[in-house]
Amino acid sequence: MRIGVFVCQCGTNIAGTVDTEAVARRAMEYADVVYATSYVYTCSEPGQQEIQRRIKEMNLQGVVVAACSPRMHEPTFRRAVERAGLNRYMFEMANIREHVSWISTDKEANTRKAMELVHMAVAKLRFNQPLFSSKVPINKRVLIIGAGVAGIQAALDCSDGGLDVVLVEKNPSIGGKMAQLDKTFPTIDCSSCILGPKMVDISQKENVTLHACSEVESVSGYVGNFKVQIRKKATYVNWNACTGCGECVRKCPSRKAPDPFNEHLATARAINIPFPQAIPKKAAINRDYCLHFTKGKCGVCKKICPVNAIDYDMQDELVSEEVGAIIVATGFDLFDHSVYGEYGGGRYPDVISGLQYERILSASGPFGGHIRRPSNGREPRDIVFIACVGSRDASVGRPYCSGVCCMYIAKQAILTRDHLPDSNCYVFYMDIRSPGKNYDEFVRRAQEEYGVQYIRGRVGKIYPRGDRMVVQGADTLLGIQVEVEADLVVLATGVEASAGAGELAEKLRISYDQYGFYMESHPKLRPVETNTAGVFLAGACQGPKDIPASVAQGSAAAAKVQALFARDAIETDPQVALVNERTCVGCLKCIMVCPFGAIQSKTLRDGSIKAEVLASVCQGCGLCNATCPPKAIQLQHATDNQILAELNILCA
Amino acid sequence: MPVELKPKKTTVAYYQGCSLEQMASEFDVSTRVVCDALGVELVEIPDWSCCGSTPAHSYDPLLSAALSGRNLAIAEQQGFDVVMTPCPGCLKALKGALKVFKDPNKREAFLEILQMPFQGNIQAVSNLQLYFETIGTEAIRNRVTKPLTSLSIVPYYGCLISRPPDFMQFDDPENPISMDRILEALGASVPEFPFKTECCGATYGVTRNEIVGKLTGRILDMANRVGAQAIAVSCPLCQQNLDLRQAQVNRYWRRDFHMPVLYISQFMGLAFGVEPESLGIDKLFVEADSLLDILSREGERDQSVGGKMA
Amino acid sequence: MVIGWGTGYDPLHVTPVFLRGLEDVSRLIWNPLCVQNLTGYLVKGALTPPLEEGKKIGICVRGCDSRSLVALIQEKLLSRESLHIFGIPCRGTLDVRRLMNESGLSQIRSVTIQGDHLVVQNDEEAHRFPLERFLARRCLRCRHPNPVIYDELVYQPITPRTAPEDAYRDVEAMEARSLQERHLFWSSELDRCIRCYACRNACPLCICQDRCIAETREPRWLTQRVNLPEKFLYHFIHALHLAGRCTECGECERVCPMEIPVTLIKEKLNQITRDLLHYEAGLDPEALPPLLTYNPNEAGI
Amino acid sequence: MDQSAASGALVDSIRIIGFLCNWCSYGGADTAGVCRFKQPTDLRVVRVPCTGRVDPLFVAKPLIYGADGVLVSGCHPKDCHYAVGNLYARRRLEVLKNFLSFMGIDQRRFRYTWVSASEGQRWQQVVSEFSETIHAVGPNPLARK
Repeated sequence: MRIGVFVCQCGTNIAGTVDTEAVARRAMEYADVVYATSYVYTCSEPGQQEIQRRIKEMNLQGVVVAACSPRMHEPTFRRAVERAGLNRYMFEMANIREHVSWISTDKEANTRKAMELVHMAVAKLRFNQPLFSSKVPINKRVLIIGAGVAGIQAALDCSDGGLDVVLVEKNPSIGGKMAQLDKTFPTIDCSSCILGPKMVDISQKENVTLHACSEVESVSGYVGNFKVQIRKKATYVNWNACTGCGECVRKCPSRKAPDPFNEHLATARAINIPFPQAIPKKAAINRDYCLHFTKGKCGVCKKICPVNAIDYDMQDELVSEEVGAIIVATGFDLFDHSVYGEYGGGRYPDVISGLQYERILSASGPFGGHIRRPSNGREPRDIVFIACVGSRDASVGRPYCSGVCCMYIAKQAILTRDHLPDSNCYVFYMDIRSPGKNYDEFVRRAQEEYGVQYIRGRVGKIYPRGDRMVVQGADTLLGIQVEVEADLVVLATGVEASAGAGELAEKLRISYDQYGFYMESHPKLRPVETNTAGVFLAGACQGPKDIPASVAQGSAAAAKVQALFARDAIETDPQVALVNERTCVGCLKCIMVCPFGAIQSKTLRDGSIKAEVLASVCQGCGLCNATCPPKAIQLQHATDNQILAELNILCA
Repeated sequence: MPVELKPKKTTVAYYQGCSLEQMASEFDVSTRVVCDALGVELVEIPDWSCCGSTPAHSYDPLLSAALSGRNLAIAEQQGFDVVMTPCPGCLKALKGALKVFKDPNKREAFLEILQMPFQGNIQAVSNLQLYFETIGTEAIRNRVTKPLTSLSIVPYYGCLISRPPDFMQFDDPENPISMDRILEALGASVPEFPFKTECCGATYGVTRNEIVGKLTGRILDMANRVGAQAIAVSCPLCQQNLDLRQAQVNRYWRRDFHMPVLYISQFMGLAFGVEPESLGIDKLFVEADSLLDILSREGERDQSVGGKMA
Repeated sequence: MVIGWGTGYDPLHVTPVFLRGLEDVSRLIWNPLCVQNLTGYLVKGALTPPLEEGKKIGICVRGCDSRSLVALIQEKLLSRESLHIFGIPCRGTLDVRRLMNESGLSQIRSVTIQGDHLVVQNDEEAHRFPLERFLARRCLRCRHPNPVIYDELVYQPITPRTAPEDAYRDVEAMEARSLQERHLFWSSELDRCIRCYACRNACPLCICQDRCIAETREPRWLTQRVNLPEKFLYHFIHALHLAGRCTECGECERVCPMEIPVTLIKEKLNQITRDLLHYEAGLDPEALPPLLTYNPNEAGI
Repeated sequence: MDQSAASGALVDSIRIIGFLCNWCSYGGADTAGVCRFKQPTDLRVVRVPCTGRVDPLFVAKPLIYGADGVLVSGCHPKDCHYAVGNLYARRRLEVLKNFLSFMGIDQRRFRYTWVSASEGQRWQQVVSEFSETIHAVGPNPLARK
């Protein structure tokens, strides 16, 4: 094999701490290397042209680029060598930037290490084989998990692009957290007025299949052809019949069911429609509170339902859907502030979360939009907002900024002053974080126009005095301790990953960080992709986000899906397992371990049994290769011989 | 009278420390009485020395740790695996010594100063930890003969009993409840008390007593507001600031607090039917006569109806 | 067909026999010289022709051999239905090499076990030896003298000579040595290896045979170079391929012409799988070998 | 740079081989590089798709042939890109770890761990600690025979 080696200087990123010239000179000594050079920016257009020129000029059969991480530029260089007529797999990369030049300043040691890494890449390349993709047709349907504003936006964009959309929402209605909000910053427009039409659109699109009260049970398959099982939870109401008239809700005698939509500030009936604008507007029974289920009597709803939709015998139902791509938009949950013992640990009814206050402000909320204290229903006069509750606090395991609280407190303070002009609003904050369009101006308005008093400092304690709450904290600008007596304390509770995010990630085989937020493929350049092909992210499931950012990501993910679906078939990754029938002994241990069911057995004409890989199902993990005793099954492009060649450079 | 249920006999090493020898001797006396009643044998560490608290600690932390280490080593030699101390300051020092011993970077220097064999197979616990975790409120309840039914008592924990949380590893750092539960087991009513862990001013008592006046005043005021008739404490310094300095506080705030501040063990002793004199209650600055009156009236009424203990 | 043991070229050497009809039955023998684990023949082709539909193959197994059968059934390399198993509770078999070298006897006519003694009859007289003296090492630490799977049990079950806690005493003795000593021990032992592959060929679970990666070039794990690392790696391959599968029948050690204690290596791996994964190979036909499965909530790893 | 010094280095320095799964730990090592977290230079990385691809023999072979240390790192359990590859690896590598010293190979020369793509700092820590361990254990006596 004739091999060319290109050692990238990456400006001074590599050349600063690695003698790239020496690495190139040394490479000339390695077996099969016929050309080696060092180049300033190998990934640049001229850099790539240089590779292509040398391939033709020197008749190269394989290329090694020593540069940055292959996770960064392997696809770039593969395309480059392909343009020069080589098979894209006749290429190897040595990572001498992230793994060498950036982690040590010892130029001599770095240079040695770079040489060895290049040598390993050359040694591996000598065993490379041209590999060829095959094409599999794409099922042009998309599954969107989660129907908050990000999922809704993604669904509408995909639907507008003519794609069939399967939208799964775990709650009885779509809308997500945004549906619970009263107004939105920085424009103070009504949340349900701008979200409502989008929700209605979803229900009217013919190519959108909505599964509410449903969760993803399992996912199999791969990009272009996923198989998804969806569990439709029993609502005990036949939604095909239910008209959402609400007669059953009004007559239901069980009034103590929890009301999550109102953040438990109120109670609901055992049969309920979560809110007036719900989509789908259908009733569902809470089994734990329904007298029919708990006491075995009642049946009022069944008697009065004009369309006979009540079905007490309903069971969960499993639905199968086949799709070609998946958008995950499962949103976030609110930090549980009861871990803050100093704020009462959830014991004081007048110390509430930001979302609870949102419900209080909302006209569809528990107090009809009148601001009242949950403890006694009276109007509050002094209201204190506390920022960063469950954000930027490593002691509760939430060191990150939730990004939205500074803004929503400003909004809520403005609305409070608007509703109750005689009220006093105080905000305890650490820093104001308002880097959006018109955001900082908005916070300023709260301070200057609405007279909200901002106190820079943390609150150390909240305790009751009489029927009021005393908020005791520091004013770090004045350098004094302050106490504010308040009728209502609103905690700007932060954003955390939604419950069950980890479980879903495992079903989808995508990564999540230590807080449960899903990992994007690249933090800057691939913000809505995941490392699992065909699975995309939108909204706060990837990290705290406000509405504009969630909507933007919903659209971005939809665009990614449409780009994927613009082709009729996708090329499969040829880096899959392959069986050498001559050495396969038919023990079939590979079948036992394959996580994807990608291997099957077949009987040859002579009666011998052999394993066979379904290339389109194989994901290329190599577990079978590691398991196979005679090593008859080999993962292409990571074969035993290739790995052994690398090891032999280091110790032969 | 209920059947006397003595829990299984437990024996622990006892480190009383300097405060309980002198100023807080009633804490010592009542702790011994209560432990005896609960079937816990306290064995005073022979030839115990200073725990190395504040003054020693601020001069040389390692020497200070070795001082506590000496007491632990003696107890370990005697075959104990638990040493109990009622004083939170001593507890902090003893636990600190164990932490130093367990730190591989410090162990050698520590043992070098100690010059005694020490395995570190001993743990230090507070009196509350012993009552609450080892003995349990149920056993305490079973031991009560004169329930404090008509008393409303708030517990004041101060800063050290449950904090820093990782170090003390006992109770909730912001809303501790061990004394609450013990008081309830004694029959008292325990109102919600927001200032359980507020600062009492601690050692500023000597140098800047207006700070103590201000801070302790807030605590007394809150106790008053929530309707407490007495405060229960488990720290000599808390007791001193709330009790000894109550007159000062009254001058500072121009108030007239008269709030008896008893050690938790004194309340336990009373409920177990021990005579107040044997619990050192006469040593209080703010006299507890009013409490004792209430209790004795209660006792008479109980007897007149034939006792209501089940 | 039934596979069993028969008289070999002399009374000390028993040989496998393949009975094809009733007339062959008289060739069957059973004594402490019946040392071979016959189960390998069931999976290693050559001698056993493919079965006709509905027919069964009979096989004589001792306790240890029966565990090999279980392991093969677990891995679906054999089907239980195709077998008729004659189980033989076994008091132990001899280390023939040791008997010949150390007893000083020649012209041996027969060997029998009487209680805890071995009676060796030669031309002149009967000699009695303590059983321990000439039993194979595998038999001295035997925990499963009785077949764990059979259709017919030929004799009465007997009590194992080794308690479970003593099962790995040889391993433990080796571990009492220092790392350095172990290194020297294996270096000198394995340096004797001539890579004849007899250990592999005798192993009923070494199913690769001539496709073994010790010999293939594709992939090329080993070269033909004769040096210590190559020998080490060969024995690592053999042992790791048996991790969680080896039933400790001891054939590898018995057949080693260089008398290298190769079973000991597998015993260590079995001790690890027992302690770590709570698994003993060759007992439960329904179980899955632990390295061919996983447990998300593994404790202690 | 003097070439003889460079080639001489192959003989003299400590050599640690790292098998890193492409999805998590290789990314974690990249993250550490991007963050410029300083690390020892002893490690040579072999990129594999999954720790499940790492046959324990890939670990044993370098140790037999004289590498001073082998580090395997993958996705955290339950977070494997291939669902369960690392769970198989965990069992197989743990068995190997317990086996090495029986054969006279210091088991401190082998470590397996889990580092996600976001854990650059953890990667730095893992590499530094392991390198420190290997330096303390010293060169592999099996080397250069």
